[in-house]
Amino acid sequence: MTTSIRKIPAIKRFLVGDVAKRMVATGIVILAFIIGLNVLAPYLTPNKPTGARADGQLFRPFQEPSKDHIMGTNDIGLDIYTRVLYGGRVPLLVATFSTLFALLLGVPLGLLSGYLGGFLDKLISLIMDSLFAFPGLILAIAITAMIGPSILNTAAAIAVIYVPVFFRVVRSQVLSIKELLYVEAAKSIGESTLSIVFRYILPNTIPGILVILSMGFADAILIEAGLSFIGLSTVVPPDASWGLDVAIGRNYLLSGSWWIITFPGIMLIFATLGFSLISEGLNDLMNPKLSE
Amino acid sequence: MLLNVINLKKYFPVEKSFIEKLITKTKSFVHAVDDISFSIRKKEIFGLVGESGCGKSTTGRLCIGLIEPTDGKIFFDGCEISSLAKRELKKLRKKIQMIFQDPTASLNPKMRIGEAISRPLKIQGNYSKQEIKVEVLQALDTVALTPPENFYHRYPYELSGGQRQRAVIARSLVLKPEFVVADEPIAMIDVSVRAQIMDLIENLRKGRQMTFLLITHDLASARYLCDRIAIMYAGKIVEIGFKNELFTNPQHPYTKALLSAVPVPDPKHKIDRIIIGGEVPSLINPPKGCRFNPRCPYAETVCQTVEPILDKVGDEHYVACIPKPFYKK
Amino acid sequence: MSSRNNTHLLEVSRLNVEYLTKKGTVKALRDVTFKLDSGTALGIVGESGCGKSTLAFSIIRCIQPPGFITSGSIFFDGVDLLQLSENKMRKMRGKNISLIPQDPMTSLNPVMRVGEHFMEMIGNHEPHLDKAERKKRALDILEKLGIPSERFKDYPHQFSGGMRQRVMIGLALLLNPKLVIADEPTTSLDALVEAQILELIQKLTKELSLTLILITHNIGVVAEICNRVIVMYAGQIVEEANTLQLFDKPLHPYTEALLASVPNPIEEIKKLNWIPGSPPNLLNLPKGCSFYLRCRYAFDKCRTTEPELINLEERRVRCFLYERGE
Amino acid sequence: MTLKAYIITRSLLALPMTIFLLSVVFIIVRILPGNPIDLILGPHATPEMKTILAQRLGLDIPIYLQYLHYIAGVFQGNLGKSMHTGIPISQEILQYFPNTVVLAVAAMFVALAIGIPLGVLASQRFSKTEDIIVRLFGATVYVIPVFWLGMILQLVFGVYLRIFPVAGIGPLPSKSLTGLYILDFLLVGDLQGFAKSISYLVMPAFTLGLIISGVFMRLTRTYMVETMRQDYTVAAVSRGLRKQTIIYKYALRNALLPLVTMIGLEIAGLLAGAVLTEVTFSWPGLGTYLVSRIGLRDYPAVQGCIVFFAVIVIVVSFIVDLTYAYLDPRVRL
Repeated sequence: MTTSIRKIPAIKRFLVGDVAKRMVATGIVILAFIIGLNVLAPYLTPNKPTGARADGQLFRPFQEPSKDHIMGTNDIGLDIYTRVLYGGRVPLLVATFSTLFALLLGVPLGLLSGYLGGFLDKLISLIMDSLFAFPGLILAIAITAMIGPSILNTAAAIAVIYVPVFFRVVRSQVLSIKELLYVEAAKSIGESTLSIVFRYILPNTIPGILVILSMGFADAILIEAGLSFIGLSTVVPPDASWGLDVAIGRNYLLSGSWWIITFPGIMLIFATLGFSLISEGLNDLMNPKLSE
Repeated sequence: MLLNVINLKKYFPVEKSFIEKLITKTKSFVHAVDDISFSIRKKEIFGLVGESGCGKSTTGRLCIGLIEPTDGKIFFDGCEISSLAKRELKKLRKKIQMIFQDPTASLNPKMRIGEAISRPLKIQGNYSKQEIKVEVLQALDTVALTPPENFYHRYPYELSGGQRQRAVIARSLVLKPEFVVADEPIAMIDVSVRAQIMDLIENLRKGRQMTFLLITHDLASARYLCDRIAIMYAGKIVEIGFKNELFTNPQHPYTKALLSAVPVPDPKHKIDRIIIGGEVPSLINPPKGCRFNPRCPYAETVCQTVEPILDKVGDEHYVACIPKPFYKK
Repeated sequence: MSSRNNTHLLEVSRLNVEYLTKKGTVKALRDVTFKLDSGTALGIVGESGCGKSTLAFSIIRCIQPPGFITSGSIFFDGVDLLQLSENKMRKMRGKNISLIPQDPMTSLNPVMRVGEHFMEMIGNHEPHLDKAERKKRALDILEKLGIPSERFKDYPHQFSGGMRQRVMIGLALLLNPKLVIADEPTTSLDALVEAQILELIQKLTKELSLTLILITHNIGVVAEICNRVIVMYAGQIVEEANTLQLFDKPLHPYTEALLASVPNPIEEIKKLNWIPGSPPNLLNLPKGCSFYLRCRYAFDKCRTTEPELINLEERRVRCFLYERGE
Repeated sequence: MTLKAYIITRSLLALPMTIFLLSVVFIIVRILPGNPIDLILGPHATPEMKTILAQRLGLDIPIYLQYLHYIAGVFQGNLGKSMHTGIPISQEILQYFPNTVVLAVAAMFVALAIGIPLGVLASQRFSKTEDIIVRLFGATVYVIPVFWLGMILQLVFGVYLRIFPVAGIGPLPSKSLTGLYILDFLLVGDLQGFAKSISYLVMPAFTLGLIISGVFMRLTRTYMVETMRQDYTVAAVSRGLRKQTIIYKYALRNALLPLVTMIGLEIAGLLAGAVLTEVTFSWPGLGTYLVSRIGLRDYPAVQGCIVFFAVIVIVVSFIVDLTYAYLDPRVRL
């Protein structure tokens, strides 16, 4: 016999509905771990990422993971574990700069365009939509190929991709918030345009901005790695960067040196996963329709 | 007369895509408010009643200068609202305020109640921090959000619907205005606390000598609260009168139908209902002549061509209907 | 399969529904018990959040997670709906019990033609009928509702609100169900259209001798259409009576206060009452009577003990004021 | 708005979009710091060499004239000549592009085949274990660098298990009829060649498709959760319709409308991913072409390639918008 009566178990009552929060928390833990590794790298390994052991000698290249080198050594005899620890600095820096650039440009434009409307809005939107439609990586490739890769240059190239993302999200939120009654109420008590934008609209777009911000971090790390992969690396060997190390490893793939690409790749995934979990969780938290 | 509205019109342009603009030269408009006139006395609660989309909320927004009229004039205490410069309009806000339908939506979710209520004072300037706090607490007290200190630091989501609406009213009171436009102040509130909001409005009128324009679709509460009522249909006022006259001796077929459509909370009362077919017409191309003529059971041919104007039929009782079937009887 | 013989069309007993939310468990329905005879038009009134819509959806077993029916039984025509398999229950919906939803504007599939909704419904429940017969039945009901047959091929967005609600009523009545539940059927409509629809519902109820459950917050609508009323407060039935009795002499302090707080459009009212405070938080119900804090008759016992529904002649009330011997 | 008006509006919008994107490419190539002449010739070039190269590249005339020549050229389908091979760039692109189309279409197929069913599954098991697993899977595939996944697959299935070829596109058909080699195999009737070329296609298409599928999974889930809660779906449940009818005819059909738009936007992601995938698998497509020309400092070719991508994106998004308009009766009218 079937029944549609459900006893709700106590454990379910206890656990209900915090999937989103747990996603954000997991993301933060992963990130803290990754950033911790990068900051504490000098204390976690006796070796240097670019050169050598304490005595200045290189290791034997192409060593499989072993007790001495838990992640093996690479083509020129550097310890991969050490490089993995240090290799996040460049992508994280590039990601930070690029999302900051994009945020500083995209958010004000979105606010302006969305709130003022009219021809200006149409024009900016057209430009931003065109940029948005363009494959981001290819745009970044074009820009870095022309201006040459460096931390700031690469960050700027990636920022160009993300400006329209911030713009679109902020603008669409402004458009919907602008129609809300509390904005009209603010007008009715005589609030100035500036005050409406900054007191009533901007604070309510912040959750949306945070979602894009963390997604932007994840994407920036991936794009930086992608640029490294096709030879537009931000740093040159022997400096360490996860993307670059994966790119180098590609040359030794057929000989089966799996460890050269595997470990930096996993670190890349972990770092981006941290950001994307935060973004996904925040998105749920702000969208009550999707959470129970 | 505190407020005089004369031949007020508001047409909203219909948003068109770029290509439609190319194809058709003619611009089309939503005739939201189409040539209405009325006046409100000091200390009066004036009701503007109609179905959704009849233009009553637009009228309310026009009356506080939130949007500009397409044509016509609004005089408040002798000065014309629509001709005011921004700075003068800001001064006028001290005297005119508005309450909106949805209390939840009319409070910024990221702003504490105290801050929200203090904004009108801060915008006007000339108040010290101390004064502002005193005024805000006093306003909270007036709307019975007591003890006021408890509510000062709360966020809107921590309040119930009725409490939020009282906070909104407090915000509109803090400058001690003379005139308040209340746009469906009880529509989104639980039945059991509606009367509380209505009593609050009534007490403000008595105690503070305030004047209200009450916009509502609910005839029963309009009858409870208002002194005079104007009935709107499709952008036009079809009938104005004192509430008892209007409810006991309605003249316009629309008023009559509207009154008979209200469900009466009394099972012994048997309604002789006038069932009107069809639905409210599009205001982009409103019907020629009387706007109600396609649905009106008493329509004559003349109604299809001649636009009726408000005609005096009794003591301050005006109706815009050509055949006047009930009056003649 | 449990079944028993009785004369009631619907017999709900001790129905409990809970919603699991992040903040805790919301007790949406608490021990809801009532019987409904064939041919009755029952009104269920209460303010928003009192559980009246939850009750409607529980009867057709359409409570979506995070809501759960945690205990109780719903006997319909002698069969406990809560013990049916999902497939058997599905066949009951629309055929034996149907629902008229609240907002007709959003209740039709926007990418399907209006006629398709009817054809699909018949095809689903009476697959033996061929296409011509299906169409005939659909057009029959459209005619009854005053919808021109040429509109069969239109999409929902081409219909006005009133027309859409007619369509929803048509879908609900298409298969001659024994019980129709109307969940605030006119709340989202304008006054004159509301009058049309109420008239239509009244007419059809009589013509087809339907059993109707009408869920509404509008006391006037109940007074007009229903012959029996249940008043709900905070997930419980607080009073049940014949309509005339209830309006004549409300027993529960909440009913009394509620009726006194509603303005009557046909008479001049000097003073309305209002109930202080607001309904209790269903996450954290107070001990004792849930109306205690707002009640003007409350005494000590109300604070500590929860009152049961007391059977009086022909009516029931959940209040200590009516306990026998006190 | 009628569909016709919509089409016209949309096509008129495509023009400024194209011009804007072309301008962006121009700015990147000609105006940003980093002079191609210096980049090509290196630090030790003499002024004479620079002048000659500037003439060859058409960089010796005023910048606005360069811009006009460039725009006019693009609209005539003239993207200049490769510095490396001397062949017109448009000709080179058309030689590589069909291979990218094959990869992109196959990857899109994989992405939809994985993403939509899993998204529907997650929405039906909302907040339950299956849902959480699908979401984590979606979040993870989204963040895997596509080239890294490709290399891992190459290692496992190519180097160790030897199930699929490690890289390359495989043999080409004897005759080129449509340009799309995979169709040509079928047209020629060479089934063996067809099977062989499929075995080369599997890994790159799966790699790219899996990465893209995360987005579809997530969107399908989101839209389905929304449409499952819409009044029309609840009303359909209350009418006792079959579960399959409700899921597919009510929820999914309505969820597909916004999904079509997102598919259009994902074309950009697909092309970007295709560049990296092609490089990883040495797939002779446009991405490989672009990357190799960057390495060779063949700037006219790089510019032409990017212009071509821009045009493709605009054309595809145009088609997708029309599909949306066609599918939604509210737009169709």
